[in-house]
Amino acid sequence: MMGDAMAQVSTARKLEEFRLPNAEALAAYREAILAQRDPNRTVIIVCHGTGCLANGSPKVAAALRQSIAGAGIAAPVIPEIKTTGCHGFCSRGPLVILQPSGLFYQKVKEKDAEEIVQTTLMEGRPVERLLYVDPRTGEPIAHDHEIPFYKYQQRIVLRNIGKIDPADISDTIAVGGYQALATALTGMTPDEVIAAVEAAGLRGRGGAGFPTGRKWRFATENVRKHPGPIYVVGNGDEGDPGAFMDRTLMEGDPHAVLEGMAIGAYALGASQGFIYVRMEYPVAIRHLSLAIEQARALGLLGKNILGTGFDFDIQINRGAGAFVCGEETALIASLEGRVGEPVPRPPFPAERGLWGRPTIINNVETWGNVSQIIEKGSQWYSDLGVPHSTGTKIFSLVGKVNNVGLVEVPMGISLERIVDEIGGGVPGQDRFKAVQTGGPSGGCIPYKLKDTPVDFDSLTKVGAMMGSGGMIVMDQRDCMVDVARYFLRFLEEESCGKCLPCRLGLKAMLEYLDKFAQGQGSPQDIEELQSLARAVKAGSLCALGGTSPNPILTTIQYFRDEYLAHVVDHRCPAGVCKDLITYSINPEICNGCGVCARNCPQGCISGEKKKLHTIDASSCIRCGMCMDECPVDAVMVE
Amino acid sequence: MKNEAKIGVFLCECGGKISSRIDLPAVRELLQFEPWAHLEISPYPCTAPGLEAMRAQVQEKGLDRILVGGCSPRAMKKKFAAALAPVGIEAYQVEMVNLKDHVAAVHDGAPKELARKAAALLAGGLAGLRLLEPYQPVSVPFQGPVLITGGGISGFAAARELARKGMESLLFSPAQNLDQVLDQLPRTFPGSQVFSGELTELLKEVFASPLVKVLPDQPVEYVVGHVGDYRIGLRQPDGTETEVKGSALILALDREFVPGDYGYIGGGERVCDLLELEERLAQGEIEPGKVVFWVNSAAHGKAAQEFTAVAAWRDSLVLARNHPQTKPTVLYPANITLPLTGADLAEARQCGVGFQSYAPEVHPVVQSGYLTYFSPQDHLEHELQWDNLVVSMVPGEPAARTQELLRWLPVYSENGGRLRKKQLKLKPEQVADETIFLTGSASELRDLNEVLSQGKKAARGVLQLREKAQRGALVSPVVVTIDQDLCQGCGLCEEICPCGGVEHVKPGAGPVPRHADIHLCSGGGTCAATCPYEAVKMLNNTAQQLEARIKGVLSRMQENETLGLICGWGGLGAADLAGVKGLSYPRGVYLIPVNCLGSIDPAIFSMAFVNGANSLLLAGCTPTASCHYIYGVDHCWYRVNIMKKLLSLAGLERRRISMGYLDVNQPEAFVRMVESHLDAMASLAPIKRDEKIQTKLWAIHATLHRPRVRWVLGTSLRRPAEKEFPGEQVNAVDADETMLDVLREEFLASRILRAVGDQPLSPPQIARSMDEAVKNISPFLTDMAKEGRLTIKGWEGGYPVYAVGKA
Amino acid sequence: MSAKKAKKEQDKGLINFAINGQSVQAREGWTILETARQFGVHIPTLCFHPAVQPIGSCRLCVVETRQNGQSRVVASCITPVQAGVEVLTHSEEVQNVRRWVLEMLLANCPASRRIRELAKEYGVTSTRFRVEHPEDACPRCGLCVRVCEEVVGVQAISLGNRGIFKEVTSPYHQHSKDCVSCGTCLYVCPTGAMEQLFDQIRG
Amino acid sequence: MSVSFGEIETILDRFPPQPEHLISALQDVQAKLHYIPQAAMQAVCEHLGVPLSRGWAVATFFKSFRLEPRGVHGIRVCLGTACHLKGGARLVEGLERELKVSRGHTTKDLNFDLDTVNCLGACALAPVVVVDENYQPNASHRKLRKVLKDLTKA
Repeated sequence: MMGDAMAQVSTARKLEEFRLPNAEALAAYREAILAQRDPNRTVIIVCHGTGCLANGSPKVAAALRQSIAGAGIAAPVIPEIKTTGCHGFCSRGPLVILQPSGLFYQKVKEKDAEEIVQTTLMEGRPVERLLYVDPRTGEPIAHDHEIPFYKYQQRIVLRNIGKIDPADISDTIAVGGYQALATALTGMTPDEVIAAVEAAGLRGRGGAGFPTGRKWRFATENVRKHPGPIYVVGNGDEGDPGAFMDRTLMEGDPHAVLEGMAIGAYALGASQGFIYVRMEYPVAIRHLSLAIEQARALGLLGKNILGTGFDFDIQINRGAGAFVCGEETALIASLEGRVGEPVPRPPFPAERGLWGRPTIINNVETWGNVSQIIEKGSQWYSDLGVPHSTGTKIFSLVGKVNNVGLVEVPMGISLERIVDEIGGGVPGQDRFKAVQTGGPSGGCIPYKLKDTPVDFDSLTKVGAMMGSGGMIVMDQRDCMVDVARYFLRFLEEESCGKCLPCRLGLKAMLEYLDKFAQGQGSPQDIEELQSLARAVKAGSLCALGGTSPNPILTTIQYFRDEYLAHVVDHRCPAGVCKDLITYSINPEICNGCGVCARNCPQGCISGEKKKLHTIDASSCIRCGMCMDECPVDAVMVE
Repeated sequence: MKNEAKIGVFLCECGGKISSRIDLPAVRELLQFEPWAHLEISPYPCTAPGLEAMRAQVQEKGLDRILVGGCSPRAMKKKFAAALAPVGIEAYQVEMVNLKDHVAAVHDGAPKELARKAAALLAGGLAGLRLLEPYQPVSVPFQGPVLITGGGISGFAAARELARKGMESLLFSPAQNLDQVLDQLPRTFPGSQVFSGELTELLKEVFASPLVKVLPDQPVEYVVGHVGDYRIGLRQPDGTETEVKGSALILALDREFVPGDYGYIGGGERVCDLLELEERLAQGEIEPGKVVFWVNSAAHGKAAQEFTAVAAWRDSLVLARNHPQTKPTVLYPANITLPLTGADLAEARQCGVGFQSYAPEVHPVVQSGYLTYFSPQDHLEHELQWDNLVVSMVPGEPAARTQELLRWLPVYSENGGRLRKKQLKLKPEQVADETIFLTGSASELRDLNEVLSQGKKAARGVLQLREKAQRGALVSPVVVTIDQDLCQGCGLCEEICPCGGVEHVKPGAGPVPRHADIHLCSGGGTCAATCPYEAVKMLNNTAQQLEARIKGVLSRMQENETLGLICGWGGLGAADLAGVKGLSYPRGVYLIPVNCLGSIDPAIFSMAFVNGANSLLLAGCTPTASCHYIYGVDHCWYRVNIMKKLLSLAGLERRRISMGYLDVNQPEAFVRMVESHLDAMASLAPIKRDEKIQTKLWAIHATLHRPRVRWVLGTSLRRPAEKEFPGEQVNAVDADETMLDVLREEFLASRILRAVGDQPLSPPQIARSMDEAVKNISPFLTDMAKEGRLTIKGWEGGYPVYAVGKA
Repeated sequence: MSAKKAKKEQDKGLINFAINGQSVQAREGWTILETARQFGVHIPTLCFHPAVQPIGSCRLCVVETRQNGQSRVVASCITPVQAGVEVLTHSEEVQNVRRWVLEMLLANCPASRRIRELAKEYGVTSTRFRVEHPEDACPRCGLCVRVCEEVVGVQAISLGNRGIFKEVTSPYHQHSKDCVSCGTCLYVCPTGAMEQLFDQIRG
Repeated sequence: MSVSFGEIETILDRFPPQPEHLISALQDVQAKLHYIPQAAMQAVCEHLGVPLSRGWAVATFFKSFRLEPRGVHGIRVCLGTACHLKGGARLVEGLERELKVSRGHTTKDLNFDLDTVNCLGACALAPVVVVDENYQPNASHRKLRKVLKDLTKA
């Protein structure tokens, strides 16, 4: 699956032969690769993102290879099978796409391979039953670019993902990878690069949205004041539950991150970079390592890059399981091999970071934007999105939404369009109840604010935040008290425990929420909780604590009535909070199959075969097993 | 640092914590005639503003000593030292008096009253500081090979590491080649075949290395010298003695495993122990049939059982792989923890190795072919069928060879045979770098892996020493000097030193002047307090400084008040904590901390009484168990008792000096101690300072300076509790009678000398001045005349007239 | 004192700002807390001890700083002075943080007399939160750990685990081989909690 | 345990003796031994020149480190937001009952580790459970019970 050249490179001992001596050589190399490739040759792309992998895409790829071999197609037109990173449309995996036509098959199984080969490759007809069907119109849609999920997206950072084989640098080069680096190294001064990033208005994609260019400028000034080394860091410690943009990027197009970092390093005068990857992302680590190895081999990393005398290398550090290490000072601590506890800022890392030296930490998605800015220019970039929030942003659209997956949209697009047009709306319901953005310390935006433009400032205005780009859609069956509780429990688990407002505050706030979830407490308690939340916000040492009250504050702000329902009427409208609900079996639906009875850990479900079963509420522990297992959804909760 | 002291005094208000209780301006008044060059009251001398001011004063007034009246030096001294280093003040030039915890926080009373006490303590500090002498750490040369002795396997790991880093070593080993080492390994590390592969690599490298010389380990005659220059005397087979020189010592000592007593087990030759099994394995002669490993011999402790369990596990793996028909099973007691992972278990399962735990409450029983055990899982008795039963080995005692070697080193063997390095619990700045490295399973039963990495670690330690020496940074923190002219080479100091801080001399070298091993010395100071000839001197907390400090405080104390000498660990810790906790006690006790009570010369006690003390209170760590210098507090205990004896000889109450023990975590106990001592003193009238009493006190003081007294004292410092004593040492209580006689004689002698000191006197006159009966003293007079301590100036009325002699 | 002030005025490099309206002068590198104390302004602390580096973990020393319209709540023990800034040591915002922290401490360090006294000073006499460990007195401020590392230099103890499970222990909860039982941790412990832990830590 | 002197050495030799490599070194040791025995921890700390107390602090602070022996099979239940909304919590509770072990621990027979993880980034498959690196998309009690049975049989 790797180009011949690469096959040698990654195994080559004397790498010098493959090093690209200068920018021209890079261009020539690209030409060579493209020349090898026949544009009309059918390429069967099998998505190998985690979603599709888990759904067995490797088997599909293997099966396709077999059937093709079996079909005995004539030599020149043998379709190439390419395994790529995540296409984003995870809920429909495994995905198989035929290029150049763009024919799009979803939920492909091993056994479908034969038919795809016969029908599509031999007879040139699409396999109808594998096509995506628009849930609204009921019409099948043949090509990916026609599918609403993709149609309304604008893929800048994700542009290559799904097209290239991340394990093969020649693929990346073929689509123009490292051109921007060459441009920067040969045609721009470091200062011009920084100026370009500033002019593009790029803001950090990690959450806070600090202007990247300004940060870089600040760092270079500090280096001028105190000469010495400076470091660049790619923050791939994507900890937010329900967010997987960074993982997809690192898995699907690792070179985009490396190139961005190299450009940044050139602008900042850094010669050493680090990428801090969450250890829950083994594939990302594998692909990044491979990419670094291959880039080194081609002399796109390491000493004297492209013969310009610029040295830069990157080392991968695996996170060890601490959400707080997404916070830059904590990340630095763990890069230095210490406990990942944040330290107060100022001094900011750009002033005093790794080993006391200026350090630029940007989210990997931010780095992913850099090469595009250099390639297409600041103007082009700043035209995307809205003023103050330029460019695009990747969101992981998950939860109660039809098209779960990864979407990249221009900033400023409205919440509703993302959920309804791209996400295809909420299954079984006409509207979402709330959308939670910004990860655990973000906020819940209610339906009535559906027109909120999704950009840094607007989201902050409504009490939520951009965060790293998690976007969790919730419907009527989701309890806001429970959601707030979930996020706080998460944060309590992840709090480093250094400062008291965070360590004790989270525990204390949870005490309130637990009370509410049990139907206890009083409206007065809600006020107290808000006051406590303010104290935690103001008093905490780092951003984790400082933003931890957001889930509470926003849910109280927009769903106070739901809180009151818990504490005053002692009921959970969404039917989630264990102590306030009862399970029962709907006599109309129950077919007496007895699955529930067999699965009930309490053995408190009775009923004869083929007859109505009933739940003995007195000994029910509300574990929900029966509801999860009931084949006909006869178990009700209220 | 110039000779005439320029002391800066900084009094801390501690944001009111001190200034609200102590009238600091009044303190300034009270101290106005003391020898300070600058005195200042500051809200917080310890914060940035205060430190800045301090530095400014040092530079402006050229201060060369700093006295801070604030809180505890244990917490704060380092910060002051660090802040003052830029202006040339070193740590030893900074002294602190804890006004907060020893006065402000613990006493109620008018701020003016507390000011008086504060002033007294500060005056003491000033007096001590004045006698401060410049202190230059000595850097130690370091060359020559590393001496690796003891014959333990870790020695090879050490040798390899050293060789790799280009450092020579002499490795003394019973095994002279690779095979010998591997043959002997099972005795010390049963179940280690698994490693033999890479161990072979290691050994090959060592035997091949030109930098490692492997020598037969001959019996050790002596080990002398110090880091950078050790010399080991070896007795050769032909009786001759050779000496090898080296820069550092690595003791690689492993513990041999010996067959446990399994005579009581039936089964005859089909029962064997691990060692035999491994021999058979080596020969490959394994009888067919089920093999059961039984981890028994609980008597030798869990560590040993776990060790053998792992060994059994490894052997069973080897067995199962090479002889599948043996279907080995390991039967281990349920109360030990097997350090195995799921992966290990999976591996064992694959090889078909069985694991079974038995409840140790019921001892398994061996019958022919069957082993009955009680299962903790189902509480049933089960039977394991066996054709070959393998039982544990047990750790043996350290070899006689080892004991011989240890005589010369600060290493001792605990009961149970485990070797321990004399570990003094001291702060890093008080101890120099480790220079004698003890590795191997002899100190702690360890897995071969760990022992090997221990060896490597030891080698690293040595390499660090070398590297430090090259930088000239190999220096000793605390230094005692031995005056070569005064030293008679009696060796008392060597005997009583807790840290091997006095160099050994070769056997039969005779009474040659001793040298301090400045590197091992950690400043316990009991040697200085003991030396009969007062040849040993501590730098920078000399007896003179303490004396001056005590005088300084005493001069400002009142008659009903008592002087408290507390050790820098238990005593001071408890006293400080009393302040932190805001406990309160009467202010009649004036605390002067010393590093260890063992460092207080007995003559200091008498000096205190001569200079007006009416009582002394000593508080140290709880004896032996928690004394940071092991026996320091015990040594002090007997010196205190000598003082008691002398007091009673002088007709004074023994309880005027009392000793107590405290743990650092016992502030309440400290308060009770002070209260009860002060109560007792309240019932005593102050010593009436007339001619007679003063003379007697002087005599006591003189007595305690007598080499004879100090020698007897120095040989009987040990607590009755102890069993064995080094060298000349004897049990204090056994020596008690002799001690008392010696004291009586010397006390009387001192009084006589004092009497004839001013003008020659005849026996009756002497007797009268001492109001003793003539017959009691005349025998002494003649003896002393013989010894030459008295001379006969002439005759008067048939009586000789004595004067002080030359001797 | 006044002489010293005068001398300071002469020197250059003075930073002027205000604490509770009172104008104060400081030098580069002083913290707000140090300056406040120098000028006799009281700010409560728990995890601060002059012997070691401040880490700003207890947040009792928080103050409100106002500068060109922006208001921030910062820990005064770690925040360097800044010219022209207006520092409020007892504003409503600040008090709200302190009171809640103290109330939570009452629930989490119920065994500490000194915490109770401190809380009383700020009118916090009872807690609304669950008391899980009545014997616990440790606020996990890490002073003991810092003093063991920075002053004693042995690093016998550390803050193990994290978040709500954070604890001061020796490695593996075994007696520490490094501990020299000097008791300096006892001396700096602001709540007396170390008195309970001490024996299990030292060998 | 079965890992020998040399193997630990080779791991450590990868790292220059500087404290900054503590985490990486521990990760590699754990990759080899599945957990970090005290002896190995000591070796690492000594090699890198960090005090044991710091090694211990780091190993207990970061959740990926295990100080007790690991089981044969690892079960990781995702509790990311998406999985939470789709009943991930109920799955863990179910497994806890099933295996009679609380999350973050290993069963008595050293057969299974039960861990939870905050989002595997496989939200489309929610609720997701990973058994020995195999993803179980849209996991349910019944599916999991079957998986466990197969594993115990093997």
